[in-house]
Amino acid sequence: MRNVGIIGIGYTPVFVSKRKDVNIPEMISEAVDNAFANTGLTAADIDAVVFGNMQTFEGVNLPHLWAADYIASLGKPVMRIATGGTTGMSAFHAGYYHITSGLHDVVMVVTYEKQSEGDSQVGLMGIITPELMAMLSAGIDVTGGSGMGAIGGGSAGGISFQASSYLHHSGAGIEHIDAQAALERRNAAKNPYAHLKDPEATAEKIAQTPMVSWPIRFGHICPTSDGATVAILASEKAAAKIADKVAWVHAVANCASDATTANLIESQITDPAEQMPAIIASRQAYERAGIKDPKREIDYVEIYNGFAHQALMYLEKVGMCEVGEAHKLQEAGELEMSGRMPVNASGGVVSTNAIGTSAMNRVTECALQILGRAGEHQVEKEVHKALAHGWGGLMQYVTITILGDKPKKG
Amino acid sequence: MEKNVAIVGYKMMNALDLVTSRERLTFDLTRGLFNELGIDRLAVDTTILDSNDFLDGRTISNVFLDPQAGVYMRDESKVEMDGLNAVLYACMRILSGQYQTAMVMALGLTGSQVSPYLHIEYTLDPTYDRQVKLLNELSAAALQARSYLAKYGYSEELLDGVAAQNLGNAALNPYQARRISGISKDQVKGSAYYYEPLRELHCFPPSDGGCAVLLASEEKAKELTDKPVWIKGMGQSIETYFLGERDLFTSTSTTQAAKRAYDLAGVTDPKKQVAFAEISSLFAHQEPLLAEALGLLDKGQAAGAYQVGETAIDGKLPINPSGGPLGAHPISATGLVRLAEAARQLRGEAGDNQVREAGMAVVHGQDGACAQQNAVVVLGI
Amino acid sequence: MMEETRIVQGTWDISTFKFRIEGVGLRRMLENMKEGKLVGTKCHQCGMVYLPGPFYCRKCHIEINEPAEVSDHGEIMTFTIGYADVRGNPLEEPRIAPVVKMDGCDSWIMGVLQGVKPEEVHVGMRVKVQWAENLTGSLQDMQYFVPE
Amino acid sequence: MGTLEETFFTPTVPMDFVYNYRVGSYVERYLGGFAEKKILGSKCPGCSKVAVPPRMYCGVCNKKMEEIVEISQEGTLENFTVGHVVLEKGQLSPAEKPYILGLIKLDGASSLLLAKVEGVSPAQVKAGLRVKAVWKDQVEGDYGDLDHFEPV
Repeated sequence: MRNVGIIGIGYTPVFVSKRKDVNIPEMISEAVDNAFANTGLTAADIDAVVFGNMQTFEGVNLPHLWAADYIASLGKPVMRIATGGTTGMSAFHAGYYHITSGLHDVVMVVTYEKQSEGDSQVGLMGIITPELMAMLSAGIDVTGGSGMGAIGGGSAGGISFQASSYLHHSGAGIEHIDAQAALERRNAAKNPYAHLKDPEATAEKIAQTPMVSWPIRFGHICPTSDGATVAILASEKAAAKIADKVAWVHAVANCASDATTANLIESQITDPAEQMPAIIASRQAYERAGIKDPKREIDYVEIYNGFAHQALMYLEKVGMCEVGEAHKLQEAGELEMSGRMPVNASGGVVSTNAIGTSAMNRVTECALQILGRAGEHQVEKEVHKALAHGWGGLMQYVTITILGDKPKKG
Repeated sequence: MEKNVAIVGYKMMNALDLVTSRERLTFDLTRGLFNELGIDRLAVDTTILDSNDFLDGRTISNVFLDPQAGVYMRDESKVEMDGLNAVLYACMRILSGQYQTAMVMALGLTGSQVSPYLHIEYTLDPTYDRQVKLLNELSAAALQARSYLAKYGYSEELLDGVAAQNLGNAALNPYQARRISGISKDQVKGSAYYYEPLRELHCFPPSDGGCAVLLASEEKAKELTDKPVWIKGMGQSIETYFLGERDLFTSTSTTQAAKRAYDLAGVTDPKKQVAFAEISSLFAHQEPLLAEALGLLDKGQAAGAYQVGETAIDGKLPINPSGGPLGAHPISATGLVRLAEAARQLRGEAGDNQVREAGMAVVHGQDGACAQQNAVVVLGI
Repeated sequence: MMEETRIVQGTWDISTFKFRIEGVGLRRMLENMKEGKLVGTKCHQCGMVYLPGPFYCRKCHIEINEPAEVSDHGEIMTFTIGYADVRGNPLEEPRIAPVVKMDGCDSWIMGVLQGVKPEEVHVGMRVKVQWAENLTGSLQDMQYFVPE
Repeated sequence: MGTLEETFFTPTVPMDFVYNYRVGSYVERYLGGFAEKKILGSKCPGCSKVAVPPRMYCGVCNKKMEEIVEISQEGTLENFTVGHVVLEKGQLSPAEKPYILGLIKLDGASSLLLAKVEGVSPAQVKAGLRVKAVWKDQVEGDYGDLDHFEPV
């Protein structure tokens, strides 16, 4: 297969809760401009564009159509990808296949979300609204007071079931979730593109935030952000001509199971903390990348954690440590930027969440670490290989990308 | 293209109302396809789903379609645009060498569950067009139609002729939704105006439908079928969103997409080399307009070509022998249905719609008001 | 940051949608609940029992429609304790919401647990259904889970 | 499979989902022009095209259009359609009476502006007609200020 590398990255100047000064395509164009400014490339260098976001979050159908003039796409192939929370990485994977297919050499992947324009609770409830209405007619109590199928956990319900099951099976405690949130908000303070930053964050401070639905506290939950991210990918041949430093893609993989929710139409058969898709996709990615011992060979990990416990849970699922070990590594300081297994030096999704970009930023952040361009949030150890993880859908869909500092051999 | 990718099977369903849910339609299409091929879900290496969250009335609408499509603990992604684009992506995945088989499934329940006109409505610029409330799918198409007629001095009779031919073809086709027996030009002309010059029967009908297609590498295709249909070329392009800056009488992006597809397929003279076409013309005027943009008709010669039956099922270059989207337009699936209809012709399975010579086919899909974005696939046997 | 610009509105006209939601499994369960029974759907190929059940088996990818009665006793697989209602307003009493796998069944259902303090609930805890006095074929017939 | 009623629940959702869009500085300036009964466009530094309404990017040149220019309120009807229906929330219904929508090339603009055309009957309207802007009596700096166009 052809080698593919990331040759350029562009973010909007900030990721914040409300961009009041720009409309949707204007905001996206800032990231495109920055990707060009960072690489010296121009629209003429781009063969094709891949575009991703979650359209019900800001209420524009097929927004690449409206944005076409703003993303250097006129006259070019444009592919729109949408897979929920993983959209950003799914779009990145589509960019990868545009090049590995042999059809294109330089592809720009554009992802964004302007969540302030919609109501993210409506967006998320929209996943199941029609089914919920059907269950209402069968007597379900949406206030969660009584009866089967009651929505017990409120808005963080499904996630709290996952966190609760994870704590039970791993032996970790709620204090580890607090500590993880604090660690990432501190990291975020060093990342100019992060949204919620707190250089003074501590587990104790997070533990002061109100309990939403045990074991999930307010301080464990991601914000909703406005922002856009662009990555430019190139074939090895094209990269040699137009890029100075490249983060190489060694493998991509993804896997879907069934939606883990108390949906009485479909019936749930999966533990939301089992995350078999993460196990399957990561093992497939290791095989494709020729990685035999991920714990030794992977230097850096970006986990998609809309909720703080997920950094710990997914580290175990992707095989970076044994089940029940992640919180012990955390206690030993190994997950810090100075540690042996640094995770989410960017601050993670728990600090910044413009949904369409969130899984993409896991990849671009891995790339920045490999390129040594992460600035203040560059980890202490040398990063040769990194793993980016994304999850989406109703906790049932996982994407994995593995990057390296050299082209993949063979 | 560097490697060969084949269509090894297809399954499609269309009706004004399919009396189904999207979950059941997904299951029926994919299970039906697997049964016909004698395989199970594990034989599919990767699946590209294609539906639209706004039309499905759900956020992340693929979430609840994975298991019905057989994607339980399997590889899947989702394209959210016309289904022909999902074929391009599935094809890229096979071309990369990572996968041997790829299924594409698309559906739209835009007959029974949601108004199809909302689709374009929601694509419009919410900071201008959706506030001014003048532009919609039908008014935009009407402006395109008049621009096209005026450019070449055609009369509205051309629209009646194109519609009557398509609806006549659709009436013969069991896979179509709107089947009006004995349809005539006069009947088309007798239907009410929506926006002049477009009348009801010049426009696609609100309809339900879906389609599943299995693609395979050359090696795998030989195991799965003795009637492979080969993907020879593919291309895509987009033009500006702003209608006031487009040449509405043609489709620049279709021409660009076709050039990419023709270059890969080695097509240098489409009028000679292409045997027939399945075009996503949602309105009568779009069929000759797009056929011109695809290089299948000479510019300005459409009226004569339709008059003499050049584009009819038994004509020199049949266009939409299936009846096209005037027979069914399940939004998201329409371009994929065109691909399946073309495969049906190339496999000699098209019954009353069968064209005489089915050598090389052009398939087209579109997105956006007045076909802002277009995809083209070239098929051969 | 430059100056603030105005807001204009748009809608997703979800009220105009005519949804069709699969109802065979749920309707069968409701019908049987009138008699205080829990009836799910079994895959005739792999034996997986879903409650109430979709019309197909995820693993086998075949259509299924075989009724299968399951116990009204089961085990807590995971749980949460809610401190706020769905609108975010604080609750007077914390509410325990377990997800339970009923005996003889492979799928999980969510409900409300009563008769235990929040600190006593744990994964693996055995519970049973507290049925309503008058059974009407509604999801409300199964009022609560209580410890076995 | 049984009948529709036996097989499916057919729930309705009792509300529409609402979005709040920021218009950005270009539309803001366009509407600001309306408050002074002016029509503004943006000029591309690459191809010199003038787009109405103004916007940030010229997709052809991939350049930012930073110059805002005032456009004439008179122009030529280039293309039109006569509407016999109205579409509201995706539902088609007959219009009270036929109405004209025109694509108008304002003098000094490169793009066509879509607007209502009144003061000429649908049977008489022809491309090439010279038209001028008609404002609402009380302009508010909002979309509805530019009410329609009529023959010069």
